[in-house]
Amino acid sequence: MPKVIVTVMPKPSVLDPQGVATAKLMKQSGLAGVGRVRVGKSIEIEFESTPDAAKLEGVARDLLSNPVIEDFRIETLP
Amino acid sequence: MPKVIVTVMPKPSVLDPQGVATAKLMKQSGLAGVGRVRVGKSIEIEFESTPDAAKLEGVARDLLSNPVIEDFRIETLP
Amino acid sequence: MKVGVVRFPGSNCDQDCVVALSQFPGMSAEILWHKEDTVAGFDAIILPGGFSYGDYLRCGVSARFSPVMGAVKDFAAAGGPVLGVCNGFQILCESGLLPGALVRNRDLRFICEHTHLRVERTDTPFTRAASSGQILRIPIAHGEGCYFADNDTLRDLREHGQVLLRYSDERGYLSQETNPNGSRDNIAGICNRERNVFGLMPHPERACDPLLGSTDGRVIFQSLLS
Amino acid sequence: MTPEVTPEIVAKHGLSPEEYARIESILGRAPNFTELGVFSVMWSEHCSYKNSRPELRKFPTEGTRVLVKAGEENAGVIDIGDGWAVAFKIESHNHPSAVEPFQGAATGVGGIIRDIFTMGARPVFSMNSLRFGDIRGEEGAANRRLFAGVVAGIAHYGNCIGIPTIGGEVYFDDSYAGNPLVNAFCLGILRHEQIARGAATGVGNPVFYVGAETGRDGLAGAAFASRDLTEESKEDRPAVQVGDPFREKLLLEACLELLASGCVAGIQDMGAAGLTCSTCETASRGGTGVEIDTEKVPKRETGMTPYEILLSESQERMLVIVKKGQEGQVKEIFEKWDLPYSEVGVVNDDGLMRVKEGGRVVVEIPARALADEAPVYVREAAPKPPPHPSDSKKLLADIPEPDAAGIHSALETLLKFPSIASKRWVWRQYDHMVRLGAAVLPGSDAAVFIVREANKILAATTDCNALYCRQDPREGARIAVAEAARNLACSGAVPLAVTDNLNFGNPYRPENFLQLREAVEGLAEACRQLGVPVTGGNVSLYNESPSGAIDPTPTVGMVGLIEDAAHITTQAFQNPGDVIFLLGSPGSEIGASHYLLAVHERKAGAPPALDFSREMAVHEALRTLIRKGMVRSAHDCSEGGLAVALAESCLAGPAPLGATISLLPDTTERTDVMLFNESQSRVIISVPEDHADKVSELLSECGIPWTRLGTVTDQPSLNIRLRKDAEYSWNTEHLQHLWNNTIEEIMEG
Ligand SMILES: Nc1ncnc2c1ncn2[C@@H]1O[C@H](COP(=O)(O)OP(=O)(O)O)[C@@H](O)[C@H]1O
Ligand SMILES: [Mg+2]
Repeated sequence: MPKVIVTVMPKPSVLDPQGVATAKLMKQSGLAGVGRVRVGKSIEIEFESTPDAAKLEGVARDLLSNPVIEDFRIETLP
Repeated sequence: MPKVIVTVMPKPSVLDPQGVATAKLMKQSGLAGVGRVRVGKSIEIEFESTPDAAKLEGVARDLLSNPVIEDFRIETLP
Repeated sequence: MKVGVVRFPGSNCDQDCVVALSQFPGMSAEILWHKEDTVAGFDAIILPGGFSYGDYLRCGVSARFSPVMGAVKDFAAAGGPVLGVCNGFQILCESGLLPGALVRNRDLRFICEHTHLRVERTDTPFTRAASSGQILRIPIAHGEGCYFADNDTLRDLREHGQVLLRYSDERGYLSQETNPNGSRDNIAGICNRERNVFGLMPHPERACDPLLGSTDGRVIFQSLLS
Repeated sequence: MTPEVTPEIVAKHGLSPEEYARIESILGRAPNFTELGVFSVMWSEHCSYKNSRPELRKFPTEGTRVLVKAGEENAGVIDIGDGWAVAFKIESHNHPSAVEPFQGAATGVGGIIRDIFTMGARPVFSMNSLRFGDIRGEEGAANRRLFAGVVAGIAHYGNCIGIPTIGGEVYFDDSYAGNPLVNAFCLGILRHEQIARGAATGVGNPVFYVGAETGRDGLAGAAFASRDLTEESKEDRPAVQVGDPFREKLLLEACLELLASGCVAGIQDMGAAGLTCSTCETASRGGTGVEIDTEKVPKRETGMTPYEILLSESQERMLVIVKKGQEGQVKEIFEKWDLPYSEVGVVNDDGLMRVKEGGRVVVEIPARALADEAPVYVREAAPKPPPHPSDSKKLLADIPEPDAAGIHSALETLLKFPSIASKRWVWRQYDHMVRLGAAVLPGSDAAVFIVREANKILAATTDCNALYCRQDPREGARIAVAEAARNLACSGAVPLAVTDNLNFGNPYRPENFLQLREAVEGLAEACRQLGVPVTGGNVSLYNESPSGAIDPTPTVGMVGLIEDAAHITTQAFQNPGDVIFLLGSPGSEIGASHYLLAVHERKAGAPPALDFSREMAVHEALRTLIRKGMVRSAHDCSEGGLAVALAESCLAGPAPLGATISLLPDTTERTDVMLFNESQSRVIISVPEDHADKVSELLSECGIPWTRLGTVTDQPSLNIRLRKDAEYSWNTEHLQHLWNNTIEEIMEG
């Protein structure tokens, strides 16, 4: 069964208050060296059959993310 | 500059209504073969220095995820 | 009785709690700033609703680093009554003062509406003025109020009588239809084993004035007083 | 290196050659690239109202209660007695919401909230007026996504910041497909002496920046809002900003604390056109100059140019002019609330907006020229088209009079028409109960809110029937004001003042400009007639999608005062046995009705005609009865006419009640016209049985037509008898299900 992970992240220039807050929390909990943090979504999809790559790409771009403010990447696990 | 990605996913025993809704939307948009979908968080951390592995693990377990409801995995990018 | 209502950055029901509490003779309420590291002088503490620290990453998680929470933990450990409403309940779970967690509502949407609650236990400082099985009409307003705990924890909660409120219909029946957010076991509010820390998602402070359609929330504060 | 200013660059900034020439004459030289950017945003439609300003002057703005007039500050301020005042305003965020519905709507809410607390007022509630394309069926998918995203965005921002969203309106019509309208309203409360000014006064006073760090987001959104939405708009996409309601909550608390401290000489939010707008506007209002240094501006990205910094529309930022010597106290407050801040400049007396990058001057422009001397155009209006027919008989000539089954299904069709169906799915997502003020929950004619700190009860509503405006913008606008006042009267309130949001198409098309002009004149006349001043508002033009301009939508927000909690009235029937009256005449105008739209799929005919003296007499009669404690419920007849109004009064309670109605006219009117006409100035009330005779007597004294319609029953059945041979009956439990669940089923199905 193929498994796909689509990761959706805020674009670099877009405000990510969640990332900023998370960086602060990590520092507060005593972890040294934390720089910039961004928080996005990880979407794990199990497929019953190998998905059509072009269609998957389309769905990731238009449905799973909003290209106005987010980037995405697709990873296919064996 | 080392970069770490912590992926936080809902535990299998926890309901994931967002995953269910996402699966439905993906099917509606005509993508064939979509099975189970889970939605979690992807946290990308840039470090200014190599982080202490044990400490990072602790932070991922207690802060970035809530062990009652979530699992996590850590990936270090070169 | 002097009640401290904690104001975290992002709290937004703090003032409402003060307004509601000040209607009770014998009760006075004061705002407690999150940077305070003591709660000395207070007889009870309320963690109010809102979005503490923006509720980023997870609801209620950031409060664990606030100075006041250290003091609240000590206060609770010494047996002082602590009431967490909505975001306050989330904070209590994230800080380990109550078991379980609150996750996204079943239908993924924020819900603001009146609900009916069945009082399950009256042997606590928060419900002793109620009668067992009493039905309260109190509103909820949350996006992440679905109570989750694993099976062992749930069994534990039941065995020790820690479930204080369940979402029901107006006659006290429980079903998935009367469960607004998908909480396990229709749980709306629980206490710790020592019974002095109570968290609930509904807002009793919004049900204290007849002009707002219900005064059923008063019984919670009345209990604290008696 | 900044680009050279070429004619292409000028055109890209949306400035005409004439405007460019004017810039050169103001400066006495050519502008540099950064200055060009500054002019382009300040002279955009969104900031300068260059195409609408002459029209806006037609509004009545004076009134005994007016403390701050329209146009003077960020929002008007109205006295509500005992030293208390309200500041309120409505503002659009249509274009950003079209490309990113969640963030677009959220930042729209954030922007209007800032406008209110900039006035020194504590925001106490919000409303919103929304328009989307049809959400039904497969073709509705894109509109559903916009609708869901906008509602979630409004909910996210409002719920998080803790300002209840207590009302609004939502309509669905294909003219808004791809160009939704998102108009956000906010009201705040303040003491008279707390009114804050957006003026840079006191030469030598330091200028502080406080709030979120500046990023490249939302670059030149004001210019973006001043263009048509076309396929190319996709390239404008980075113009969408992401909001942080948590930051805004801190900013709100800090600013109110700051204003209370007495350290502030002037304060201005950074909304459209960001730092540019706030610096030149404060200087212009103060009759001073302001100098700032972009190197001192807190930034969240590296390598930003002065151009980018000045034009950024990053959210949750304020400009504060501090009284010299009190900087320490100000810093303490910012630090208490964990807000980034920086002293970025100083007030001086040269009348210039001067921007430096370190030592280098990058912008030097007379502030007044930028803020107040934008070009003003009187656009060409098309000649008025002939009016649409108003005769119901003609309009229905090719539609046979429905039989009983047809009438039965027509009411069902209307109740589940998305624009009429209950909006519970929407307001359930809004925290409407925070602040302990919502004395009337969403879903009645007007929202009613207890302002505890002032011990006052306010009522508020937003209204606009754009179908009326499409058929006759002037009459439609008059009706929007009348309907808003009627909704307030139904809740027991007396209207205080109006804010308006003019949503129209591209003003360069004469037929669109005609609509704008007609609507403004209609609004102005209605406000004069009803004696309510306009305290401010917003203009959104260029609302067009590939299929053409939207239906003209001059949204009216109106606020009223309820003298006594005992006067609070809702639309739901309360008690079986109560007697139902109709205030106003039975009516007969079917033009531009929702009956024609929903049942017969026609946008046809002239809207009903409004008679102001009748309208006001009905409101007065209603308020008289309410003050005497005789009214259990009141609901106006609007879309769908009498039948829909009666049904809604049956359905609005938790469990539906029934009603038995007989309306036996001496006319030969068609049954569909009797039930569904939308003649104006009509209200349905229910009164306790033992007051019924007294109510009849009082109504006769008021000199308005009225009819005793029937009684409220405890049976779940709405029975209407029009003639011996025309009796209809609906199960109200079934109607309630349709009305309550239609939108939810469309959205979640
Ligand atoms: N439709 C309108 N009716 C009345 N006044 C308006 C209208 N549109 C804008 N105004 C007024 O013009 C002034 C400038 O508005 P605006 O540019 O929207 O303010 P802001 O700078 O807060 O965006 C405000 O005082 C506003 O109330
Ligand atoms: Mg403004």
